[in-house]
Order: sequence, then C-alpha cells, then structure tokens
Amino acid sequence: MEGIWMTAAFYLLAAIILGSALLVVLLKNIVHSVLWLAVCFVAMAGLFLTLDADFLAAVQVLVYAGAVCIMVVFGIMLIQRGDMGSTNLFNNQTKAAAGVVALVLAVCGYLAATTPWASPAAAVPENTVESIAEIMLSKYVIPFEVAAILLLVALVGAIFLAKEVKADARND
Amino acid sequence: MVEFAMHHAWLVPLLPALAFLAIVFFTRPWPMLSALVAVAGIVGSFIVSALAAYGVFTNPAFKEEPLVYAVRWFSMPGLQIDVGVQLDPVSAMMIFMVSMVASLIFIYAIGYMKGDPGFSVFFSYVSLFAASMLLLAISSNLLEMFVAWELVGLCSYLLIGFYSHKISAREAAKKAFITCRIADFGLLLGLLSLQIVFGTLNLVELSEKIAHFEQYTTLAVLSLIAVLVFIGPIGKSGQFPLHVWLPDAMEGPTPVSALIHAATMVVAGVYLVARTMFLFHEVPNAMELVAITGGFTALFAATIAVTQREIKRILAYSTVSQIGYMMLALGVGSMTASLFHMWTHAFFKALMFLGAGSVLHALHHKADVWEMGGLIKKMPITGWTFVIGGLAIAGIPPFAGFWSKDEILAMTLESGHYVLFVMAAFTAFLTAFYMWRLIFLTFFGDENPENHPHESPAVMTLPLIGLAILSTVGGLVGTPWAPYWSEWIFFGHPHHGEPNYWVMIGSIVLAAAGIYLAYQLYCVDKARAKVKALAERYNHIYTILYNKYYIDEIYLWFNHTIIDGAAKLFYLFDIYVVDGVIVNGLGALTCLFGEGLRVSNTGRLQNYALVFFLGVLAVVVLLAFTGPSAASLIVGGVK
Amino acid sequence: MEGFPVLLTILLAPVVAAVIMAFIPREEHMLIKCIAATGTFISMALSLYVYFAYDQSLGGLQFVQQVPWIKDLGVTFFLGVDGISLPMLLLTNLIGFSAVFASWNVNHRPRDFFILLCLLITGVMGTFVAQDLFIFLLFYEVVVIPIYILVIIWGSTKRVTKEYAGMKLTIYLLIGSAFLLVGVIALFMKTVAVTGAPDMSFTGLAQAAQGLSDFDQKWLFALMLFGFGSLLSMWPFHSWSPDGYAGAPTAVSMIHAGVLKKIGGYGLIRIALYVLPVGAKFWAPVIAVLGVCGVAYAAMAALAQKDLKYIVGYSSVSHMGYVLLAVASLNVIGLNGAVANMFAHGIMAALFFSTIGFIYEKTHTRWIPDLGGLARQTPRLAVAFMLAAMASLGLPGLVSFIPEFTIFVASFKVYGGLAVVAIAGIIITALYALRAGANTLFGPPRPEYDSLKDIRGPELVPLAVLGTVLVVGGLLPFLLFDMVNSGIVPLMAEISGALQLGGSF
Amino acid sequence: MLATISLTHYMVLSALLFGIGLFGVLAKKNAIAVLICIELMLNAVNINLVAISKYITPTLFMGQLFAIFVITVAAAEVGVGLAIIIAIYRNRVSVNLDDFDWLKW
Repeated sequence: MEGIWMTAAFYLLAAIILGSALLVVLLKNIVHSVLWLAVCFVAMAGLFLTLDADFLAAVQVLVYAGAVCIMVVFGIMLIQRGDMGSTNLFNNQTKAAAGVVALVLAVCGYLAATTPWASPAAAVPENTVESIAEIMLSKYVIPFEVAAILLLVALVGAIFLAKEVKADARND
Repeated sequence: MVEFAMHHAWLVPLLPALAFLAIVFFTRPWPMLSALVAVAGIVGSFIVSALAAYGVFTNPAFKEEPLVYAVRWFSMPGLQIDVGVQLDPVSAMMIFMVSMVASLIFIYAIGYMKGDPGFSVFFSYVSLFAASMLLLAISSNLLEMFVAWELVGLCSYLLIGFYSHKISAREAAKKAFITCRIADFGLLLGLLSLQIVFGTLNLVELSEKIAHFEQYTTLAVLSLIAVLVFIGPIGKSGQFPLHVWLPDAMEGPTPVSALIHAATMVVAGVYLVARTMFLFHEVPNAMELVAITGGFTALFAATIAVTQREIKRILAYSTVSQIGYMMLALGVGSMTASLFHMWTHAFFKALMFLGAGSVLHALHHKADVWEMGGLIKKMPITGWTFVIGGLAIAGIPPFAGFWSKDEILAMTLESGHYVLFVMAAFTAFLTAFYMWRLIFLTFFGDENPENHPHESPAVMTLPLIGLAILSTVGGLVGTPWAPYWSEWIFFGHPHHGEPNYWVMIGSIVLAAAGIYLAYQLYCVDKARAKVKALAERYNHIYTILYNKYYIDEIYLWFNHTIIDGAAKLFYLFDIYVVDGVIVNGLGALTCLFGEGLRVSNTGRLQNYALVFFLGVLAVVVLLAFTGPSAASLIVGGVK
Repeated sequence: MEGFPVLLTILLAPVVAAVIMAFIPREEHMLIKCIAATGTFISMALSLYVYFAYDQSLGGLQFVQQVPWIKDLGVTFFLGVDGISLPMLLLTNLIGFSAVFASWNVNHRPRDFFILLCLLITGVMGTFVAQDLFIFLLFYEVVVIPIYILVIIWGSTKRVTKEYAGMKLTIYLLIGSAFLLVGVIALFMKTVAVTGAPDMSFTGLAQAAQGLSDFDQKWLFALMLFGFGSLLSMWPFHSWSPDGYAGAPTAVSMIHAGVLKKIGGYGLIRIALYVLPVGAKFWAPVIAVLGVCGVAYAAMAALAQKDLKYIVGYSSVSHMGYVLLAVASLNVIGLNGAVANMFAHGIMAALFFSTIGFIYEKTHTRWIPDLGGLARQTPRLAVAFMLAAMASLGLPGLVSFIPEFTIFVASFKVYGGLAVVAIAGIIITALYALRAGANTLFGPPRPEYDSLKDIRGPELVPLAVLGTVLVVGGLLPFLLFDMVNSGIVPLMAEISGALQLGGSF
Repeated sequence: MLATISLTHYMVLSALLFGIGLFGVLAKKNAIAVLICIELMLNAVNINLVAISKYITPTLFMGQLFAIFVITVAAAEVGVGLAIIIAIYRNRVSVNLDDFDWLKW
C-alpha cells in the first residue's frame, strides 16, 4: 500500500539528514553549516511524520528549524565578523575523534542490528496531540512544570551571562 | 595532751601546710601577718612533736612496735599504697629536731628577711618546706616518703632561686633540682624494685619481709636494690660525686641555708638510709659502699673547705663533710652514732649558718672572709655564739659535736675499718682547722675599716642564743656514761660500747691541733703573709682545691657538650630525617605523582570528551558483551 | 535525675551554644564569649556530676542511652560511660571550659572561633562517650574539620607556616583515621562473617572477635595500632605534634594536646586491645619499643628547642610514650597507669599551653632567648607555668606522679631494662622543663616587659580550674584511680584469657 | 528486508547521525560548531525515542513525550550555551576551543 512510499520517503529523508549533517560538520564556513543544519532539522521533521509523530514534527520545525537555527545565526553574528571563509575548522585530534566515532558506530550498529526487537503490537492512534496532551498534563505534569521552570531559568541565565559587563563596574 | 598528740601526729606536717595555704591564698599582702601565720604553724607543729616525742620516749614499748596510722591512698589489683604516720623513736626524734630547729630559724628569718619584697612568699615557701620535711620524717610508707622527698627538693629549688632575678641563683636552683633528680632516678628505681619484689612499700611490712628476703629474691638482686636506693641519698645529702649542688645552693637566703641545706633537708638522705636500715643491714656490700662514700666525702669536702673564701661556701663544704661522717657511721653499722651526729649537727650547723647570716646582714652581703675581721667586738652575741658552734663542730668537749663525732670514730674503729678511721680522724683535724680559720678571719684579728658592722636585732640573736645552748648541751643526751640516746635510737639491738678513752683523747688532740694551727696561721697578725706564701708554694694543690677539683667544670662540660650536643642531634634528626625525608618526603612524592598526572590533563574540553566517550564505550561493551557477573562489577553491589 | 539524658545533654550543650552564637551579631564579642563559656560550663558541671554519681561498686556502663540507628550495619546510637571513658570525658570538659577562657582575648572573628571551638569540644566528647564503633568514628571525623579551620585562620606562623601546620595536623589525623577505617571495616566484615548478625557496639565486636583467627587479629590490630598510634603521636609518627601545636591557636593546642591525642590512647585500650587481645599480645613488644623510643627521643629533642610551644609539643610526644609503654605491659597496673597518665598529661599540657598562650599574647614572642625574668612582672603567670612544668616532670604531689609511678611499676616488671630507659626520661624531662622555666621566668627582668599586665579576671580561669585539678589529683590520687580501676578490672577480666593464650611477637 | 522499514533502520540512521554529531563535537574548533553538533546528537536520540515509541509502545506516547522534553532542554541549552560562548568571547575575543585550556590549573 503505502509501504513503498514510506520506504522511499525514509531513504530520501535519511539521505537528506545524513548528507546535510555531514555538510554541517565538514563545511568550513560556520554560516553555511548552520544553514545546512536547518535543512537537516526540516528533514528530521519529515522523518517524524513517517513515524506518525505529527505533533513532534511541528515542534521540530518550530523549535529547531525556526528558533534554534535563528538563534545560532544571531550568535554567530554577534561574535564572528568579517571573513567567514574559514570559521569552522577541524582541530588536531580529528583522527582520534574519527577512530572513536568509528568504534561508536560499530558498537551501536552491531547492537542495533542484532537486538531482537519486539514486533509492533498495535498502530499509533490518529490523534497524537490529544494523547500527548493528556499524559503531559496529567501524569507528567510535574516534569512539564519543571521544564517550564528550566526554560525560565535558562532565559534568565542566558540574559545574565550575555549581558554586557560595564567596563567601569568592576572588571577593570 | 600527750595521748592526743601521739594519736594525731599527722597534725605535725599538716599545720605548716595549712600555714602555707593560708599565706598563699589570704595573707600574702600583709607580710607581718604572713610571718606570724608561718611561725604559728611551725610552733604549733613543734608543740605537737614535742608532746608526741615525750609520749614515745617515756614508753619503752615503742622500741619494739611503732605506732602507725595509715589510710589507703590509692589501690588497684597488685598495687596498694597507704599513706600514714609512723611514730617510733627515730621519727619522733626527727620531727622534734626538725620542728625545733625550724621554729628557731623561722623566728630568725623575721629579722633577716625584713623589708624583702618577697617576705610573704618566703614564709609560704619555708612553711611548705617544713610541712614536707616533717612529712618525710613521719611517713610510714616509702612512696609517701618519696613524695615528701621530692617536695622538699621542690622547696629547696624555690628557695635557692628565691632571688630569682640573679642569674647565679637561677642556675644554682636548677642545678640543685637536676642533680637531685638524677639521684632520685636511682631511688625511684629502687622503690620500684622493692614494690615489684616485695609487693609493698610500707616500712613495717617491708622490714618484716626483707628479714626473710630469701623467700622473694636473691642476695644479688637485693644488693642492687640497696645500691639503687642509696643513689637517692647520695644526691640529696650531697655525697660525692653528686655533691656539686650543695655549695651553689648557698645562693638562697641564709635562713634557708641553715634550715634546708644544713640542718634538715640534706640530712634526709641519712634519715632515709636509717629508715631503710633493714634493707642495708641484709646487704654487707651496700653497707661498705655507704661507709666508703661517706668516709671519702667527709675527707674530700673538708680539703676543699680549707681553701674557700666565701663564708657560706666554707660552711656548705663543711656540711658535705659532716654528712659524710653520718654516712660513714651508717655504713659501719651504727645508726645510733649517725643519727646522733645528725642531731648535734643540726644545732651547731644551723647556729653557724645563722651566725653567718647575721654577719652578712651586718656587712651588707659581703661574703669574703678575707675582707672581714675583728667583728666580735661589734657583734658580740653573733661572735660568741659562733665560737660555740666552732667548738662544737671541732669536737671540743663538752660541746655537742664532740660526743657524736667521738662515737662515730669509735664505731668505725670498732667495726675494723682502719683506713676509714684514719680518714675520719684526719677529717676531724681538717674540720677544726678550716672552721677556726673561718672564725679567726671573721671575728678576730684586725678590723677592716671599710666595714661598719652592727649587732643584729633581738629577733635574730635570740635564736642564735637558743641554738648555742642546744649546741652546748645537746650532746649530753648521749655521752658514753649516760647513753640515753643509744637506748632509744638503734637498729636491731641497743649497742652500749665501753667508752674508748684513747679515741676520745686522740680526737680532742686532733681538734686542738687544728685550732692551734688555724690560730697560728690566721690570727697571729703577721702570719697572714705567711699563709699567702704557703699558698703560692703549693700552688698546684691550692688551685685544684680552690677550684673544687674541677668537678663542676667537668659536669658543666658534660651537660653542655654531650647532653646538649646529643639533643641537637636528635632534633636535627627529627626535622631533617623523620620530618624532612619521611614525612615531607611522602608529601613530596604525592605532589610529584600529581605533577606526573597533570601532563595527562590537557585542560581541553574536547580531549576530555574523547576519553569520556571511550570510557562510555568500554562500559557499554562490557555490559553488552559479557555475562552478568562482570556487569555487576560496574553496577556495584557485591552480593 | 533518673532517666534524664545526662550524656546527651553534656554532648549537646556546646552545640546549642554554637547554634545560639550563630544568631548573634558578630560584633557582640562579650556576649558570644559568655555563651561559649556557659555552654562549656554546663557540660563541665554535668560531667563532674556524672563522675561523682557513677557507681563504682557497680561498675560497667552507666548513664546508657541507646537508640537503634542503621539496622543493616548493626549501628546503634549508643552512649554510655564507664571507668575508662569517664575520666576522659571529665578531662575534655575541664579543658574545654578552660580553653574558652584561654581564648578570652581572641578578637579576630570571635564568633566563628567559638562556634568552631564548641563543635570541636563536642566532637571530642562524643568519641569518649560513644560505645559503638560507628558512632566513635563519626564523632572522630567531626573533630577534624574545625581543627583545620581553627589552625589556618587563628594560628601563628613560626618555624613552619600555619598553613603547613594545619595541613600536617589534618592530614595526619586523616591518615590515621583512614587506616583505622580500613581496620574497622575489615573487622566488621570479619565479625559479621563469624556471627551473622551485624553489631558495631564495642562489646558486640569484642565477643564476635573471639571467633577470629589469630592471624586476622594480628593484622587488624596492626592497622588499628597505626591509626591510633599516629593519633597518639607514637614514634615515628609524631612529627605533626610539635609543628601542629606550634601553629595552632592556644585553645586548639590545649584541646589537641589535652584530649584529642588521648583519643588515640583511649581507642588503643578501648577498641584495639579490648576487641583484639590476641593481636595486642602479639604487638605488645613493638608498642613498648616504640613507646620507649618516643620517650627518650622526644625528650632529647625537646631539650634542643628554643620555642616554648615546641618544648611542650615534644614533651607531649615523650609523655605519650609512657602511655604506650603502659599499654604494652598489658596488665591491670599498666592500663590503670595509662588511662590515669592520659588524664594527668591532659590537664598538665592544657595548663602549659594556656600559659604559653598568655605569654605569647602579652610579649608577642615564644622564643626563649627573648624572654626572661617574667616571674617579677607577671607572678601569677609564673605560678601557672611552674605548676605545669613541675607536673610535666612528674613532681610528686601533682597529678602526674602517681600515674607515672604505676606505669613504671607495670613496665619495669614486664620489660625491665627497656623500662629503665623510659624511667631515665624523667631526668631529661626535668632538664628541659626547668630550663624552660628558668630562662622564661627567672633571671634579670627585662625592661621591655615592665608594663605587662599579669593574668587576671577571666584569664585566671584556666589556672584555677586546671591548677586545682593538678593539685587535688596529686594529693588524692584515689579519686582518679578508683574510677579508672573500676573500668580496667572488668576489661582485663574479659580479655585475660585471650592474653594468656595468644602467641607473642 | 530493505523494502520494509523496521525499527532497525531508524536505529542505524540514528546511530549514523549520532556518530556525525559526535565527530563534530570532538573535532571542531569553533565552539558554536560544537554546540550545533550537540544538537545533531540530540536529534539522533530523538529519532530513537520516537521510533521506539512507534514500534514498541505505540499507545503510550512516552517516547514522543520524552522527545518533547529533549527538545525543550535542547532549546534551553542552546540559549545558555550561546550566552556562555558570547561571554567567553567577550573576555577572550575567541571562540576557538583550542585556546581554552582553563580546566588545567
């Protein structure tokens, strides 16, 4: 039925995700990296759709592709002025990092491939938003509230940290 | 009254102790009141002692059985120490003598110490001393005696260093304490051995047990114990080679010299040996040691006294020499003669010291006898009482010293110690010589125009007169024709020797010869130059004698070079080896290890992250690919 | 008073005082000092009451408080006192109370100082009343932290810096406790394996430890010996003691030399010997040799010192050598002497340090060549100094003589010649004590000290309290010995069997 | 097998994305690059969460909920992280992590 399309969508999205992620890492211009990051996030939202997580996909687009990427770009603007040509280079432990990553991939891949997963028991309900809302505001209300506080704290913290320190105040 | 005194003999040391406390805590700001309290304490104590002594000496039962009151001081399984008072003829004599002499000296001190800023303190110290000394005399237990023994040492220390702002006084005090401490080390070892071997330190029990010492130990061990015990008296009574502190002790106020360093404390060693006679009696070798030490010291100190110039130093060496006599008597087995000499010596030596104090008082502490002369005209009471003392110590009958010294000489001869007898006899000659040298130089001859002497006040001269009377008649209690003394004060059985007229005449001749020689050399005016010539002719001998055989210098060298050097070595070892190498070395090793590890910490976040992920990977691999046992190793919880 | 938690009150009074002080403005110096004094006074008064209310004929643990705490580990909050711990408790409180007055002139951050001091006193007391090994260790750790802070803030820098001194003191305490901890954990595991029921109380451990093999007892004892020994400044683990005392402020020196050190000796008797008698028997000759080394070596080192605090520091190492020697004699007389000597030395050392503290406060020096003739200018201080010096050299009539005598009796009996070396220490002790006294107090008065004020008012309290104990304890030794004996005799009765069976070194 | 998409596919994808992110974190000089690579890793985790939610516990929505929390935290983290980077930049005029070895003392 839709199986073939789903398959095709998965491979396509996976390719975009991996490709754009690779570009994020490999490009020498940080701004380009961030742009490709946005592409990656959007593709991720698509992937979520294939996983029947439409609400999450929306959140992904809004928060990641929208807010986070823009914020990072602003951050870059605040600190990286002038030539952007080689703002995003590798350091001198690249080979070691590659080795570690290869090991991580090998282990994860092996484990993912060999683990006998339980077969799907039922289909995902249609109204995901409603279901998420229900558990989020009942059973998990405290983590929810804590998350809210976390955001507030992060907000305050970010303002405090990023605030310009007056030269005459104490840092002389 | 007598009954009360005998059953409350603990009052004897207690009254001066209370006086001490009263002065320290209450009357210190008022000097005269303090003096009164002190005198009241010691006189009260004298009254009790006198009554108790009367009780003892009128009841022959005391010859066999002492009266003991004791309470438990502390105890534990295997070690019980009782403290108490023991009344028998010896202790009764001792407390009577001590409290009597002390009373007179206390009164004398009121005059002598007048105006001293430490007046109250002085009387508190001497009260404490009197209390300790009386406790020593009356105690029924050797540990209790040792406590008192150390306390009199403490008082001696405090009083020698009474003028503590003088460095000489400070050093003399220290020297006295430490010299005695060395001796006390031996005594303490002896007491420990007695406690361990016989399980008790009570005098009565010990004397019973030591009588059958074979049941407990061997003769060799007992000899060792006796020698150890004897080390204590060597120090306390200023016997060779630990005599060095006694002449220096004259830094103290003169009443102190009279009380502590002549009449009472320094004879504590003699008293201790007399008290433990049951121990020495069993060990002939130790007796020989006592006799030889005593005889040698008597001669040795007398030779030094011949050349000394300071009035109190001469008296000090004379004291050392006289105590040597007492030890000699003990060593030849005559406790009777020894304690008799102690009794008479207390009177005439206290008299002479107080007389010397009176002279110093008049001359504003100018001490060199060569700068005195003719004082007897200005100070008749002091002078004539001093002459009585001189006659007594020289051994001219009927003064006290004659009877006791004569008995010692007779006993030494009787026991067959001929060499010691000759030494003792020669010492008697020397004694007469140096003492009359002192008298002629001080009281007779020309007056020194620089001096403006005056007779001391009555509060000082009255005790002098009292002591002079005692020095005159004190010996009559033990003449060969009326031996009251030996009937009461003895060890084992009373010894009634026939009067040995040869010894008597010989000793009188020797004494007279000594006095005559002194007269010829020091009183006949033109002869003084002759003395100087004599001294120069025998310069070597004179110098050695004058410098006291250089024994002080040897000790000083040993103390400062060997002991301090060793101490320095130990200290350097401590800070450079124990502390430097080991302790700080370990610390440095730890730091070094840290420095080594520091290289691995680049401080760069990504480096850490790399290693961190490797670690995570390792954990995951371990968890995923190995069995549960290895997994539990990481998760923890050894079951 | 039946049922009233006396021991808990004693423990908590300084804590309460500390809490109250925390809420008082830091400027109120006098109020703060008064509160500290009140808190410690309550403890002292109550411990005096306990000392005299303790029924010696009954013996054993009295005034017991017991609350189960951690069941799995067999930990009970178990307080109680017997004849061994009571003198130590009393000692702590006498010294604690005096220490407050010895610090009366602390004007640099007094609030923090007295809060820490009160906590320190509580910690030390706790170790003595704890009858459970876990609680013992807990209180022990409570002690360490205040000490470090007190030294590095209020200490003084002489030959070594106060930071070095504080660090040395703390690290030694911790190293000792680390070894102790290993020993305790191993002991606990082994005893649990024997009995199956966890029990951390001393008595429980002692019973269970009877099932341990000789080998286990020996190495466990060695660990504890190391731990307690370094706390007791056993030679050669002693070098923290002079440096530490020299760097520490007066009150800390008093408490440290007076009581904290005694935790080592107390633990050695109360825990190591009581629980592991076979091990004790095995190691006794080693302890004796180390003890004698400590006596002779530290006395000689003290002779070479010119700083007053160093003299007392080395002297306390030397005196602790006597305690070790006494413990090593492993008989009733020796242990009596050991406990009594710890008490006596505590009083003496505290008086000594408080006096030196006052001298330092007034003259700003502790260097003997800079001192002299103080007896004229400050006579009461001189009395205190001489009392302490005389007690240090074991003058009869003061509290330290009889304990030393009993130690000598016990050790001379067991070790003979070795003990003679230790007894000879009294000569060296006399030498350095008198030299220090003579050169500080006597001789010509120095004009620069003419304006010194003698100790007076609150400054007299240490002299009054500790001096009284010195004299009374010396004249009436049964007050101390009957108490100690009532604790030692049952202890020895319990372990005497093991002592006879065990093999020796 | 390739035709039907199973949980394993998502797992492998997630692993690859995680690996790329990790590589970036370990090997990039620029602090902001490290930050965004961390985002990649978080996203990889999210894929896993959601995939497991769908394939194993489809009705519980736990995975999705968790993912939402992850996104929330990630957003906060980016905010604070950027603020820190800006603060550091202001002090050191650099965002090159090789210049920062302050963890070493």
